[in-house]
Amino acid sequence: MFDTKTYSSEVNQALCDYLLRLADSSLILGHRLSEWCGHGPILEQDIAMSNLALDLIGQARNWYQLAAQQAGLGQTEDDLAYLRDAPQYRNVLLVEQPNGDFGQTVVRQFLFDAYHYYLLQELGQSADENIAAIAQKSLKEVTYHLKWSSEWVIRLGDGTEESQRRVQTALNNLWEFTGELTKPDQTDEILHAAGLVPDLRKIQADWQNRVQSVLNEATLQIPTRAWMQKGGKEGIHTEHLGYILTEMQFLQRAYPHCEW
Amino acid sequence: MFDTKTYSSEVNQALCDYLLRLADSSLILGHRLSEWCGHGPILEQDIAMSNLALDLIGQARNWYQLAAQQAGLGQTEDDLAYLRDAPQYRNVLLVEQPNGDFGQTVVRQFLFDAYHYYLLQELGQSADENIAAIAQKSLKEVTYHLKWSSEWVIRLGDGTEESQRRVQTALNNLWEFTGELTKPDQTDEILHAAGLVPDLRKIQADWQNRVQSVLNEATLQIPTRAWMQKGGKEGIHTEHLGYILTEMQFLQRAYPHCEW
Amino acid sequence: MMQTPDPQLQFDLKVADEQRIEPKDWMPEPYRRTLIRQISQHAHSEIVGMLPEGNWITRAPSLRRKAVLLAKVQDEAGHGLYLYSAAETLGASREQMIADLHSGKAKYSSIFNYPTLSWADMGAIGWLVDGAAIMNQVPLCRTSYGPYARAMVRICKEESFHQRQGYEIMMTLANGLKEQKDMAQDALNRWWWPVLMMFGPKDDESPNTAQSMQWKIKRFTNDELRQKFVDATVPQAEYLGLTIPDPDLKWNEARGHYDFGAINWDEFWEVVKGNGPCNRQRLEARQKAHAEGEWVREAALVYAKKREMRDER
Amino acid sequence: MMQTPDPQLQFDLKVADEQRIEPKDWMPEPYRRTLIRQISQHAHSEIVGMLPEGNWITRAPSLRRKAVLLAKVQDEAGHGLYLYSAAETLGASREQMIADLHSGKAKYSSIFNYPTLSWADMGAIGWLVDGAAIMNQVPLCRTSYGPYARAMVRICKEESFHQRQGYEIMMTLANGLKEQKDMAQDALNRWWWPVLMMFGPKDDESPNTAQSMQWKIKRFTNDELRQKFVDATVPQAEYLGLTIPDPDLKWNEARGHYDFGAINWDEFWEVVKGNGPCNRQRLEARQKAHAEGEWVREAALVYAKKREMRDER
Repeated sequence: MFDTKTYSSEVNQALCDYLLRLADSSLILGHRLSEWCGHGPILEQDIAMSNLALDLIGQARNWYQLAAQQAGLGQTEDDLAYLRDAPQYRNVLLVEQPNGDFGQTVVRQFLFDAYHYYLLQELGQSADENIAAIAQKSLKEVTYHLKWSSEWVIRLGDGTEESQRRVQTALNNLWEFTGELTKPDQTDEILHAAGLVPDLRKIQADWQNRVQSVLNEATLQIPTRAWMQKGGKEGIHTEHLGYILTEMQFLQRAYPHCEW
Repeated sequence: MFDTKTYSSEVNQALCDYLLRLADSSLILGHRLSEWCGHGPILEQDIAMSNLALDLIGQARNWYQLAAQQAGLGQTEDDLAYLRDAPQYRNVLLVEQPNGDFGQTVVRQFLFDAYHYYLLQELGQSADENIAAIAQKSLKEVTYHLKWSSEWVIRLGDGTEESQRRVQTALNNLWEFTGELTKPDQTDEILHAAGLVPDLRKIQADWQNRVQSVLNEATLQIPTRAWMQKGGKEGIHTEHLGYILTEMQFLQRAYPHCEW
Repeated sequence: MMQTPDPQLQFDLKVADEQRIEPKDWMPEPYRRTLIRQISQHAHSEIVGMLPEGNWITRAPSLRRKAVLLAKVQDEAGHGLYLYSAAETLGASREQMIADLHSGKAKYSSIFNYPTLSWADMGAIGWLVDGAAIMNQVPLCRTSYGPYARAMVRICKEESFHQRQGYEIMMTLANGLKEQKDMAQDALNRWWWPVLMMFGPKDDESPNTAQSMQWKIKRFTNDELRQKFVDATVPQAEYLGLTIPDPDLKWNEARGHYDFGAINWDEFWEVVKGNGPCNRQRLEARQKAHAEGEWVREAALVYAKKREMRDER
Repeated sequence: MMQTPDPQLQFDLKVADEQRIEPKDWMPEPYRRTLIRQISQHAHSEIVGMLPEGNWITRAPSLRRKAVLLAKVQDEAGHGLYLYSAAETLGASREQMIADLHSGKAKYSSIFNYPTLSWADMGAIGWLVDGAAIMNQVPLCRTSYGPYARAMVRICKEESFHQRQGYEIMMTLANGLKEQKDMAQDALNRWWWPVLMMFGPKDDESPNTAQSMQWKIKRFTNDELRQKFVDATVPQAEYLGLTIPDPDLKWNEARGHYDFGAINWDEFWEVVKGNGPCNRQRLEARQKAHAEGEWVREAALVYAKKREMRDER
């Protein structure tokens, strides 16, 4: 249990929303990675992806627990994960995109990790001690995630012609989902003003530099396409999320009020 | 509403079970076919598969309505379809197998249709008038189903080398699920003794002849493999059914007690 | 000595006289090209339009709704068939039209590049998307090209049935539990603006309208149809107890029409250019179905030839 | 003049003396072949065994259970790795072992050819399948080949943790609502007999047992281990309030063991021959993962070579 602070109702509402964004993005990406379990291209990478998934699910649990306590409605982490439908989910669109081939999974992971890394670095400095503590703990894990995904982007980008074509295609297709990662909205602004979360413009610059430098080393082209999809942070998702939740929530929905 | 007969509790229980088998097999096969909608290899065949699916869903509704009334527990067709989990489902294993390519869908359809056709022909003579009436109505539809699937088995079997290879593979893979179609169990025996349903041994012979003759024309080999899977009629399914129900039942499970 | 009749003059007279142009009649090349483009685009819209609704067939919340939805999507496939046939009477081949769709050369209605995110979207699409389509299509029943006009008569009949079904879904949700009503409102929020864009760009940015109206392919301008749609739909939303997501929407007594807010044309053009939420997904689904069906089409062809040869012997 | 020591004699003495044979030691070819077969079969079982449990990761009913299950399946992948490495010390290549699995030449434990049909199967597999595996594996910690014995020490530690987790799932279900208890009983009904078959054919139909015991690869016969398992498991089922699906099961005071009913060996041999409910599905899943990973493995190799060349410059 956390020793939570009391905020104005406006800040508290924004905070609960923000915590769900963090939790949902980690959970959904963890879910996608867990779909690989037993089907990876190399046994060692099967294990690596399970590691990533486990870290992300663990982080999601921390954020959900904090969100539940901050909201003060007596909900549990499982209520938040299993009893909200897609329009209540706040994850970014990027993480719900299908695994595709291993290259697409790696690119999705890298684009998210680069954002996640800088975000957690800043959240580690949050004026809210609970946020800072979870972020600092998560950052250790995500530092490894970013290393893993960067290395694979480089390896596949600078590997064979086929591998380069595959990751470049994945990059082109996923690029449109990167805009909302660092585009601030009202929730971000309110919490930044309250000193709880960073200015996303700073994250945007760091993200851009890191992505640029890894893609350069990977001999990949940054897509020039400028139009960006958005909506995840407000609950307007792609068609994929519904299927994820349908599967994830089946038991809790079919057998309500059970202990598991 | 049906004007239902009263049977001994043993017969009535077997009858309810039997009606669920009929309903569940039609619904699940209809569900599988409906997955093709918008993704068929030829627009005309997309439409044809939707037709088959619509017929089967319609038949399932009739059987569910009769089952619900015969059970006398005040359930609706939707309760039976949406609120039972996999172990309560009684469909044969064949119909829950994945669509695979169009060839696999066609072979699955043909193997089921040939059984369905002869079964409905006999059920049309049932001493239970409700069963007879639904069966007679369904038989008209299934006569067309069998024509459609036989023609496609022949077309693909006697088409190109690739199409023959594909349908032969599908046939080899699906063959093990045909055993339980015509293998009588206690439910079948009780109801046959009561004059309500046919002797499956007769259906077996008719099925065998029809399948043999169509496969001959299609220049396909009947698999020699003798071991047969079973369990669907008793609620022991393959891993596929859980996923089908998870998807199919999501809304009813997530939003209970709603009118739709 | 008899004069050879001027075919252009005859064509113009027929059109002016509200007679139908038929496949064997002479027609100006631009008229033919415009029709092929419009009819095939319409056919593609029916086919691509199967995907967003098809997305909910396996998840429909009752067996009755499932059957109705499946039948509806099947009707759309049927509409695609009539329309491809109508375009074929103008000398286009179905294969080429489909190739143009898959290459991105041919367009389809941008509305289908939006995702279907809840069951309420099945209601909203029937009510609003089919409603807007009918506004566009009813005048097409009197369009000057005979096969197109006849296809539209049949299509409009089915579309109006679909619209009623969609509205009925919305009604059931709006009268249901709070979660259902929220679902309905959310769907309206997401579909309203894209549906208004279905009528195409503003009249002053729609250069082909004048020619199409002269040929009596088109009977009303985009803005006229859009206004008719808004006027018809606002009372329906009120009846459902749902709020149209436009703060500028209000009745204008002087005009005898509803005024409504500014449309985000940037979004419209981005979706047209391929940047909608689902453009890639929709096109990939069609391409995949086509590619994976290649062996089936080939086998059917080879078998038909074998049969023919056997029958000759 | 010193005599060259007889390597066979040295080997026999070491084994008799409970010393470990190490990779660099001389060993008889049949010993090596038997070990490669057994260790690779064990490795394959870990890898194929990921699939039935992996089937429920995305559907686990709580975040905690999801994490625990994922970690468990990951452990199995890890066990596969240690075991492939142990087999490699005998001169087998991982690539070849995997090729043999995919071609059907190498076997894996038949238990994984049964489907996981409900969440309770995650409990039953942990409790019964891992329980049976531990019975088999604990003696292998003292097996005569060093690398295999050391791998087994690590594996057994983790397996016993998995077994406790599985039993805890069963306990939660058995103490839950009626639907949950039914789910648990149903899982026990389906897994009981296949688990008894995990110990292999009856002693009088297991021709390799004698030689393996002489080499101290094996320490107990199949029937001995099966009996130990039944004796250990019956009280656990009683504690859960679940019924073992065997009407012939009863305590035999004279023997000091439980008697149990006849095993359906026809089913056992059919599953071994490839006719189990999921044989094809499991093998296809592995083949598919391997085939789809080809380009990744190749790219990693090419990249490593490029790096090496750059580093040399």
